[in-house]
Amino acid sequence: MPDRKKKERLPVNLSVNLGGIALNNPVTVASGTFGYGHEYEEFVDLDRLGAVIVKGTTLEPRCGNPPPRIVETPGGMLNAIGLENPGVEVFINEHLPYLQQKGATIIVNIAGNTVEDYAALAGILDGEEGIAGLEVNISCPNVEKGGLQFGTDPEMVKEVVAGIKESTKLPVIVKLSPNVTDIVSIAKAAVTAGADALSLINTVLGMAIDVEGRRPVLANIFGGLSGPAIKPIAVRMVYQVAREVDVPILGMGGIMSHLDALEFILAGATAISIGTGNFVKPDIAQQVIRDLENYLEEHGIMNINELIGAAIQ
Amino acid sequence: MPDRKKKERLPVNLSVNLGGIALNNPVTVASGTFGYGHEYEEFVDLDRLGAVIVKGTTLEPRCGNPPPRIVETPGGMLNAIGLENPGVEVFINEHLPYLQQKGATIIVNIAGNTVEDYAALAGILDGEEGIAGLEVNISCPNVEKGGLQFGTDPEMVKEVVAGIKESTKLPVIVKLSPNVTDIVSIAKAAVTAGADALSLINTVLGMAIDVEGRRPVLANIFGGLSGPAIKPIAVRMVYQVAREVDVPILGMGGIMSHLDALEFILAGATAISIGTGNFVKPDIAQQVIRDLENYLEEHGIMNINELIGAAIQ
Amino acid sequence: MRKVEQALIIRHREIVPRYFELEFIAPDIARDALPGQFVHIRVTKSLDPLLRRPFGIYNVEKKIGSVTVFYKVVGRGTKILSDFHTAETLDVLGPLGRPFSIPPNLRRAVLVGGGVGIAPLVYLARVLCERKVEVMVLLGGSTSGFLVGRDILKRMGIDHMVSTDDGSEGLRGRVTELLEKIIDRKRFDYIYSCGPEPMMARVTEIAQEYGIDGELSLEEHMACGIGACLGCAKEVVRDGRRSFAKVCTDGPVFKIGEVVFRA
Amino acid sequence: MRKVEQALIIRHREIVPRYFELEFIAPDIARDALPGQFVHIRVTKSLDPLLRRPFGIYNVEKKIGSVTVFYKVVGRGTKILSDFHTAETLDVLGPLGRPFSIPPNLRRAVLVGGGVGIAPLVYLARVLCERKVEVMVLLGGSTSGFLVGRDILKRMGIDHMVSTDDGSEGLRGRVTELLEKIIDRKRFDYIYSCGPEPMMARVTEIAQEYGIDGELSLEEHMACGIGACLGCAKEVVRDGRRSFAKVCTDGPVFKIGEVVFRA
Ligand SMILES: Cc1cc2nc3c(=O)[nH]c(=O)nc-3n(C[C@H](O)[C@H](O)[C@H](O)COP(=O)(O)OP(=O)(O)OC[C@H]3O[C@@H](n4cnc5c(N)ncnc54)[C@H](O)[C@@H]3O)c2cc1C
Ligand SMILES: Cc1cc2nc3c(=O)[nH]c(=O)nc-3n(C[C@H](O)[C@H](O)[C@H](O)COP(=O)(O)OP(=O)(O)OC[C@H]3O[C@@H](n4cnc5c(N)ncnc54)[C@H](O)[C@@H]3O)c2cc1C
Ligand SMILES: Cc1cc2nc3c(=O)[nH]c(=O)nc-3n(C[C@H](O)[C@H](O)[C@H](O)COP(=O)(O)O)c2cc1C
Ligand SMILES: Cc1cc2nc3c(=O)[nH]c(=O)nc-3n(C[C@H](O)[C@H](O)[C@H](O)COP(=O)(O)O)c2cc1C
Ligand code: FES
Ligand code: FES
Repeated sequence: MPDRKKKERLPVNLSVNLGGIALNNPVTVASGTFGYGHEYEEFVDLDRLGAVIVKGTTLEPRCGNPPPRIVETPGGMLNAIGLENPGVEVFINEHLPYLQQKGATIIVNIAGNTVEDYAALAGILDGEEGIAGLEVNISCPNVEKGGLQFGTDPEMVKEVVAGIKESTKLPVIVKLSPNVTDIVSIAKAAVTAGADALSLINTVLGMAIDVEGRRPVLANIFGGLSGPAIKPIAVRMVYQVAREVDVPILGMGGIMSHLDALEFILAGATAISIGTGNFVKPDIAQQVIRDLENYLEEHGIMNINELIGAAIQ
Repeated sequence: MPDRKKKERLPVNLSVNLGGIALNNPVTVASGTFGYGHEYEEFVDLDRLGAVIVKGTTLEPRCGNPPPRIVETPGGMLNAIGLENPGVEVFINEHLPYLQQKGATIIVNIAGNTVEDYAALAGILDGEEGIAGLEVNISCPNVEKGGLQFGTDPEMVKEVVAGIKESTKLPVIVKLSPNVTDIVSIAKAAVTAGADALSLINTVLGMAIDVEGRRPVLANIFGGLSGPAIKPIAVRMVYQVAREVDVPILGMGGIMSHLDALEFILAGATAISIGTGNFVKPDIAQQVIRDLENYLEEHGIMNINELIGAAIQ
Repeated sequence: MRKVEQALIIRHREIVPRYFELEFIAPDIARDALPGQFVHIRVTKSLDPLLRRPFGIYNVEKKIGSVTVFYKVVGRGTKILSDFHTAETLDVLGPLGRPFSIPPNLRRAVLVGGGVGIAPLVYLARVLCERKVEVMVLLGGSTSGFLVGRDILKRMGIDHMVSTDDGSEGLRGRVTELLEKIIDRKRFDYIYSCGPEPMMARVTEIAQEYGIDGELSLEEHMACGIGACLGCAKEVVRDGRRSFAKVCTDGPVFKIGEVVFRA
Repeated sequence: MRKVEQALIIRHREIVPRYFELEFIAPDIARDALPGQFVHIRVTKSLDPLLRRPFGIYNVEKKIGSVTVFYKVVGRGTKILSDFHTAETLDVLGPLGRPFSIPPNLRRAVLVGGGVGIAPLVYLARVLCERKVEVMVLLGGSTSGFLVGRDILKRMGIDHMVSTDDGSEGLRGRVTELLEKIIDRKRFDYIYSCGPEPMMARVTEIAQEYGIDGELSLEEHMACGIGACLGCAKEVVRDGRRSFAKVCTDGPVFKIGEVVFRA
């Protein structure tokens, strides 16, 4: 159709490199909020996403915490899922093939109770095709054993990360807990031990009370706070860490729009994850990619890498 | 008027004791959000409040941080006021008399750069009439010197509190920072050093980026997050600390209604403070008192003390 | 196929105080919706309240592509929803969840509902009738005015009986007592139920006593509604083993006997 | 006295795209409001957006107890505000802030406004006229349609001149050029100004060059609006010393020369 002139647009470059993982664009979906991808197939083209980060995976199946597991809070929500998952074997056999077939860039989020668990998981996944990298959850506040400890003590962080690095050649992204006094020292410990990238933030420990019932709402008492409410905390931590470490950062916490994504990128994130936002708008990830692209075009920015950390003073 | 029968209501008892400070009711207004009281005189009867906690006061006047000092965030706001205040002398001469004359229960919030500053402030205020107690801000994240350090290190907390206790006979409430890995250890340190009560939480460290300007919104880069967004974090910390220490707790963080206040009380707070809520509804404190009273009546609870910590499991 | 639609509201009425009937145009959802499924509605563009709210599908008019829900105002989200006007649009995700199954040889079904729980049974009753199944709907409510769905059942000519807590209409007492009263005579093949958990627990006992199969529709707080967050877990027994099922995708409809009720 | 009023909206019109005139009944605020003061409006009952939004007072009808504001949709809060309908109520706090002062012997005043900054000058012009002060209002806008307040000034018979960036009406150029053009001839006693900071910086220069006193109305992000949070600090020079003033209670009106403008 020669009379339908397409507006001349210079192509903008959205691709980024997250510690050795090449992403088409910086928009990924956060672990635990996107299932294994197929849950969103009507809403998002999985191969269009920067990456799909799958639900936290453990060596053995876990049945998770008793209900109630979630509760809405102002501008956010608390969850205490308790790492329910079918275990790494079922993941590899039943969920991985689907994601591979869809052409998704796959990052597997792993969690364990011991240093050995993590190393074993990394070793098992190292052999699998189609996995672009690992995201290591050392910060899940909902598991009683391990979890919290790893993420809050620099020495433990080093041990876990070193163990994983020895067991895999895959790029390793270490996901940090925000529930610490000094996020920078934890970040540095992870990098010293060989982390190829850092992911922050995981959920903030919180709780809600059922006033009429006079008891905690969640069966687990405590849960992890996510959503827009935590965005200022997350942006702050990305900024603090980006100033001090050299590895790329995967930023997340309350992203609901491309402007939120840009806040993280300007604060120093190389890529971002959308979590709770997927629950509110199941097609949000693809929308954010489109909006980012438009934003860059309108502002004459040819390459998104120009913006990474541009707000750091 | 004999034909206008008043509905027979049993009087409910709202009075509580906050570490030696007798409060008519558990509803106080948070430091830094209520000025010196006179700002709200059209909206609230100051003598009806549990207490008025005045703006953070230092030995010398402070001019505070350059603007912009505040920015709205989802369900909350960031502030970096930088402890602007006219100093303790001006406070005593110009602001204290007004509060005394209004019959307010007065708690003075103090902040310093050194252990000696705090002790000196406590000593100066010890001599003044009409002051019911001190709230010690060891957690202001907006002051470069001191501030953050005190609130995050148990040993420093002990030193500061011990110094204050030696200088005053007034009840001392120590206000804790939420920006720590282990709030309970900080709380215990304060109690060991003689704290009569604990106040939690102060604001959570956060930041926002001006996307178009590609720089932090706040001139100070970082600010303190307050408002409903942080309520789940605050309730969690009150609950964790209430389980482990014996002194009463002044709970705050995002309270916008009597139901929010009850969440804190059920989680273990003896009294609560309303902060950011005052900006949204200048008459909120008095409304919360009325609503609490009605709630207790409707639920047949004769004494609010029955509810303190009732949700702790 | 599940879709997000910007649905135009064409009817929104307060039937009795705090009970609303809401009809909107959502052609894709209407086309695929089956009885027992639900829609997940975003009630505001604001970030507070943040999450969608789930509501069972009360009726569908395939010809005009409309979906109707029937809801009770119980909190902030439903209050905000009730303030929407005709001609405004609503962000609706659906149809979601496992529908009621209709056994191939089903002849006589009884539908037992309490309060707003009746909502999904109304659409089920209609579909069953269209499939020539003999249907009896038992409705329980607090008082005469609050018998959800009775008018629409009357209009569709579907058999129903009622109970009220205050005896203002029908049997004075619980809807499960009504079920016990008639179950012997009627020889139902299948029981469907939706309502408060104690009611469904009692329906389960009765069904098991009489050896009748059936299905229940459950509620649990939800975030995603599409099986991704694992937030809506409910304990179920399958093959004799206890596990957590997702109410949003494994349910909301479960087989009688699968669901673990706590006293 | 400052009050929180639940104000009934009696008029709400989009004058030109994104520019709205909003009139509401708030008798207590209307009674006490002085030119230069502002109202602080809560645009939602939701917790997001959380804070009130400040708007200068554009007009007051004391007889009916109404207050009018004139605003431009620039972000989320003003967008939500623009969706309110006549007959709905709005939570309004006011009147707030230090008003414009009117020097006792004032004879000839010039009011220099740009964009929506003109809003508070309209009410000031009206009050000055009522006090028999000779008033000249200089209005600057991007283009002919966007000259805020011109219609109301015409209606009230208040002298005014305009400039537009595109020359579609009046002088082509900045409103400060208009001021420079006429200031020599007119012998004004006092200058009032409100608008973008670069404009007010230039007004300051001109005023100082001609040795004329005057006042400016500033903006800063606000939380409380009543002097309690210290969030709205602006650098000022008083008695030769720099310090922070509160825009909400020390301002929004400041003396020309007090305000520190940054290039
Ligand atoms: C599959 C399903 C179908 C439903 N169908 C209907 C229906 O047809 N009609 C109807 O009136 N109600 C129905 N409900 C219940 C309805 O979703 C809740 O009443 C509604 O979400 C309450 O929201 P709120 O903001 O007014 O209440 P709030 O109590 O303020 O809500 C706070 C949070 O609790 C959740 N919540 C509150 N009550 C329930 C509940 N009973 N079940 C699940 N989550 C809840 C809300 O979604 C929200 O996340 C259904 C629930 C589910 C799970
Ligand atoms: C004393 C005073 C009088 C004002 N009078 C008028 C008026 O008559 N007409 C008019 O159109 N506008 C006026 N403004 C500006 C108006 O308050 C802002 O345009 C409005 O708050 C923007 O809100 P938003 O949510 O749409 O924008 P957003 O950008 O989404 O707002 C985000 C935050 O920034 C704040 N903000 C944004 N712009 C400004 C600004 N220029 N000044 C202060 N805070 C801002 C908001 O209040 C909010 O806290 C006045 C401001 C002040 C301080
Ligand atoms: C329901 C839910 C489940 C989650 N599960 C995991 C998980 O298994 N592993 C993990 O590392 N993070 C998990 N997270 C944390 C998210 O990946 C993300 O770090 C966090 O929610 C902040 O992003 P958001 O505010 O965009 O949701 C979970 C979050 C939610 C809400
Ligand atoms: C603008 C502002 C100023 C504050 N100033 C102080 C202060 O001077 N001293 C202090 O201890 N806390 C200060 N705070 C913290 C509050 O007292 C309170 O701990 C915090 O805001 C959480 O409560 P909220 O969510 O109800 O606001 C300030 C908070 C705000 C928003
Ligand atoms: S609501 Fe998310 S899995 Fe069911
Ligand atoms: S806005 Fe709070 S002091 Fe000015």
